[in-house]
Amino acid sequence: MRSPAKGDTRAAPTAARVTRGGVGKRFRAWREQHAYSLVSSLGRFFQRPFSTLLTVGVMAVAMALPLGLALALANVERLSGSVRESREIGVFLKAEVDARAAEQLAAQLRERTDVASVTLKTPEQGMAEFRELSDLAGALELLDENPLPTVLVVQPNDDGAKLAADLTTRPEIELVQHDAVWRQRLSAWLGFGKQLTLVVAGLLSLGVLLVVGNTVRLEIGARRDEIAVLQQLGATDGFVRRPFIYLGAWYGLAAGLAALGLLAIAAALLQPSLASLVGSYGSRFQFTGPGWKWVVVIVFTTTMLGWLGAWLASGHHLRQTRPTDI
Amino acid sequence: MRSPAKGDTRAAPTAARVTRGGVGKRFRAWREQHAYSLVSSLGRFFQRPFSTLLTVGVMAVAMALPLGLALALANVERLSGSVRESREIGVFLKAEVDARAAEQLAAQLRERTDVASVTLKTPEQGMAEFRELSDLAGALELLDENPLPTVLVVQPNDDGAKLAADLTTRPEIELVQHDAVWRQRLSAWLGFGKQLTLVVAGLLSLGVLLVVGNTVRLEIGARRDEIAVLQQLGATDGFVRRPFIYLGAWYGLAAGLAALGLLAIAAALLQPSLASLVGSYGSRFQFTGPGWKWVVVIVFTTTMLGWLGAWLASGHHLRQTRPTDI
Amino acid sequence: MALLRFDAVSKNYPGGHAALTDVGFSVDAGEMVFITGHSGAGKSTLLRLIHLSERPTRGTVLVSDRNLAKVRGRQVAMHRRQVGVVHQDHRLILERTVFENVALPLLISGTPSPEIGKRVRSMLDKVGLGARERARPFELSTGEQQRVGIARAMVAQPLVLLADEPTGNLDPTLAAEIMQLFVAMQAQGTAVLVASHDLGLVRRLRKRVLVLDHGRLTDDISPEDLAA
Amino acid sequence: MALLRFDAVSKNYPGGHAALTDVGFSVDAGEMVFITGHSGAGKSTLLRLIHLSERPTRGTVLVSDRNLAKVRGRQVAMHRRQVGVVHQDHRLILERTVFENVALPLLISGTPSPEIGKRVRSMLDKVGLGARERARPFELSTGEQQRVGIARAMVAQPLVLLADEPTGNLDPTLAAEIMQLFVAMQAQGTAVLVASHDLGLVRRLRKRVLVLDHGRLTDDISPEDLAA
Ligand SMILES: Nc1ncnc2c1ncn2[C@@H]1O[C@H](COP(=O)(O)OP(=O)(O)OP(=O)(O)O)[C@@H](O)[C@H]1O
Ligand SMILES: Nc1ncnc2c1ncn2[C@@H]1O[C@H](COP(=O)(O)OP(=O)(O)OP(=O)(O)O)[C@@H](O)[C@H]1O
Ligand SMILES: [Mg+2]
Ligand SMILES: [Mg+2]
Repeated sequence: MRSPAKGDTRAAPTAARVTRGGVGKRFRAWREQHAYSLVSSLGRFFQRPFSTLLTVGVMAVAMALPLGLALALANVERLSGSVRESREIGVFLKAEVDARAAEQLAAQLRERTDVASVTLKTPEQGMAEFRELSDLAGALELLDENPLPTVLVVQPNDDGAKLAADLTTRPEIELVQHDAVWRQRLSAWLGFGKQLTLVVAGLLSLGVLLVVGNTVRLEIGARRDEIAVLQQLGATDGFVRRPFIYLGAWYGLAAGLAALGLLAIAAALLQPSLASLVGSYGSRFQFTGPGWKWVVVIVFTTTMLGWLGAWLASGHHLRQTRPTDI
Repeated sequence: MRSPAKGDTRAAPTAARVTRGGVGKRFRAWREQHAYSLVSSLGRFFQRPFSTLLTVGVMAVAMALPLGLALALANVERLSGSVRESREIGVFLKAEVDARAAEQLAAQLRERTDVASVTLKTPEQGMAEFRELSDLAGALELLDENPLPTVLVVQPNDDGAKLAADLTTRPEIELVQHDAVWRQRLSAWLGFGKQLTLVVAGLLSLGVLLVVGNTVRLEIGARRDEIAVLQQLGATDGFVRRPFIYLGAWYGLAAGLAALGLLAIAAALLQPSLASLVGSYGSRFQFTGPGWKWVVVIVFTTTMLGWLGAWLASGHHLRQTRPTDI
Repeated sequence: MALLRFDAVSKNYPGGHAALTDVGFSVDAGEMVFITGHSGAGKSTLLRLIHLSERPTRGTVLVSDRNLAKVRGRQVAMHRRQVGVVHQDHRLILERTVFENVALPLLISGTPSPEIGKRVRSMLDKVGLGARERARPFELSTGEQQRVGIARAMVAQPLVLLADEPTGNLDPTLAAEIMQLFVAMQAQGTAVLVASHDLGLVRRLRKRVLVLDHGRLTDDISPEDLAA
Repeated sequence: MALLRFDAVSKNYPGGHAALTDVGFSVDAGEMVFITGHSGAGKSTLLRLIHLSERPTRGTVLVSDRNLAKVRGRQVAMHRRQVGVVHQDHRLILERTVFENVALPLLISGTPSPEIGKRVRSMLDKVGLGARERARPFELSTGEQQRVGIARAMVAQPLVLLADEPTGNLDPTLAAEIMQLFVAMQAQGTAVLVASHDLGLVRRLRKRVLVLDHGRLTDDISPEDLAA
């Protein structure tokens, strides 16, 4: 460090000034080193657009799939959750109750605070529903008259236990039914779907990890001469590592954005058939994409993943290339 | 080429011998060059086990997923195909037909050459089936007696048109039903599943392509000095390329085997829940893994894929590093 | 008859640098020529043109009366097999042993392996590395690496031998020995071109000398002139 | 007081090769020493021990009275910043410009960028490459690359300067100029160790000479003896 110019000695005690200048200088140098690594790694990133595209593509595909699965799973969970938690109550009216009386009962129930909604199913609607479900529906249509009663599907606000008990006492009600076999069946299928999703997501997470690690490893391999030179010039591990870690973060960032883009494309491709399918069930289920919060979380996570992969891979390389430090 | 030894001139005309020797020599040299590349690329493959494992892992995961999807798709297709093509005929018997008469009718029908199989569903079985499908089943159970008739599910050998016409004339039969709404619904869902599978498989195939290309590209990048030396010594493109192409093929082979291994693991993990699910539908649907023929095809395909990826990537590199051949 | 001929050759690098300007000379089979000149004079560039590592901007280079401008594609590889090169920076393959490095030109040209073994070993003996054939290049001193590069350039008995500062890393005794190997190659009919700064060596050997100065051929001294 | 001291140092490479055997000498600050010897004598190995690219098998190396055997981990990097090295094979980073290559030691030690610019440009002027700071190493002739390596070794004004055959690729005039730069470094208090085959150069400069022969220090000639 050069000593301060003579004329400055009046301003402050020399030692203090030098130290302060020293710390400031040191911080500036540190900042400059970081800025240099950041910019030069970005330069590397864009230097060979073709290979960068390849690498980012691999990472993006590997990331898009678990994200897409997670998204699908979240939607299905939401659906099944609403179905399972709703604890709908099926209220079967006596055969002698006519349509008008049924409407009145429905209106009464809607007044109650513990009732969220009431749907009325006429015997004709019930028959139509059967027809969609089984060949056997034909058998019912053979009967002289529709054997199905009018049904109220009641959606309670709470667990519905008290409501169900109240309803059982009503004279016009034949039967109150809480849970049904087909719901258990749906639960089983959803459980299987979830398990399948976990297995596939596990495989793909492994894939992401491998891709990030492998990419940075090979990137380092391609620049091992440069690393050797820096080490010989007295660069610390941090200095050697920094550009790679920044590069990994850039890759992660780009891959995260690209993965979101891929998801959007996939969603657009699936939209038509999904819409027609969902439309046939009414508008009760709506597929939702990730919100802004999730987009930020995803991009942040992939950036961190790139960072971490680069950190691990560069650490591995540094440990291997330090023969004199045993 | 050295001239043949003096003592040999008697054996055959000199020119012919020299030529023959020349061709033999040339072939031997060619074979030696190939053997050298094959073995040295295998050496490279095992030289750094950690990074080889990483690369093969990435490729295997990327390959396992489309393979798994294709397998699942094939199974679902098989299932849906059997359901849709079967053109089952639902035969509803009159209410007065008792169980024994129904059995007799079923036995009669089984005798016919145009009938593949006949399944008898008693009213109780019909009720149980309803119970699984809808909340409304509760309503049917309220009736004093089971309103459902006995049903014969007949599987025709041909399109079933003549059979259906014959059956309609029988006195004990109330109704003959050919197609039903729920089948159209199943078709719609299967169509959606197929489309989804295609989108995901498309994404993953892109991933496989990118991984293979990227891996070989980076491998080449790490050895560009060696390539430059070989080119300067007058090696042809084929000679320079060969070890990389063999290396790509080794990678593809290992990745194919590893992908099959991953599939086996995934299948083992999913087996319990799949078995319980399928079990509840009876044993009509059995999940089948790939047969031996398929294993061979898969391994061959992945090997070829590695070969092709290496061929493309090395071609790209060679075109770029030939500044004097413009 | 000239084995090698330069006709009014110029070479400008993309940066706008004129590395060679209007150079013309010819070399016969079995002739040995030194190329001297200051650092950056264009010596390496001149050799690169013969080896087709670079193409001239203007003028023609002929080898065995064949215009190198017409040598393209696969023919470049075939041409290079006739030219042995000793690089200033060795260019050995670090992953391969000394033996394998020297064997490369023979392997490339499809020589059967028993003959490869014989020729490589005799070549390594000549450069004094017979005992180290299983070593890897990074286990060698710079001078030893240089000698491996020389062995590789000579093993296939090329038509033309180009040597760029082949003795820069060798001690004077070893340098003289290597030069004797070049002279032996020359005696077998190879045209030998050696770029060198080592004026002492150049003077001692009494061979023809081409002097480059900022890319121009300023002098062409025959052995007789040198003796005078 | 000795800046650098070797005490009965031996170095055997894994292959069983004894590159140095029982070498002992010391060098003061501001002293310049030539190391000569045949190819493979152990010159580069000796320099590598000072730079901690290798560790001795036996014996101790001291720099500023500090035993290098105790310099480990992060301290190795700090030690290397005090040692400038000119490699026989340049070791430039091909992706970076001449300016960036020379700036590296300053960047690593955290020098502020205005000062980096000033010092790098003045250093490049000294080696005669002021006009080519934006070139990439592969656009330079070997001698020019060599000079970039020399500039990089000297730019951070190290305590010890190690040069392995620094003038092997330079013409005699340029070699003499570069040697003058080394002498100037020496005058500033740097200990300069130069491995070289160029006996003419060694004799002309009249500095102390260490002679290695098959890994043994066979001679230690002081400048006075050389003059005689
Ligand atoms: N990494 C290594 N592994 C094994 N042997 C080595 C290694 N490095 C050098 N050697 C051997 O040690 C001996 C001394 O090598 P060194 O590089 O020190 O010689 P040198 O005096 O610099 O020679 P030159 O003038 O040719 O550069 C040589 O015989 C060399 O083959
Ligand atoms: N690829 C390149 N791009 C741009 N300029 C180049 C390139 N290669 C060489 N040059 C320039 O051309 C000139 C001649 O270079 P060349 O390598 O032929 O010199 P040389 O005589 O071999 O020098 P040396 O003795 O230092 O090896 C030099 O000024 C060099 O900077
Ligand atoms: Mg040169
Ligand atoms: Mg050396």
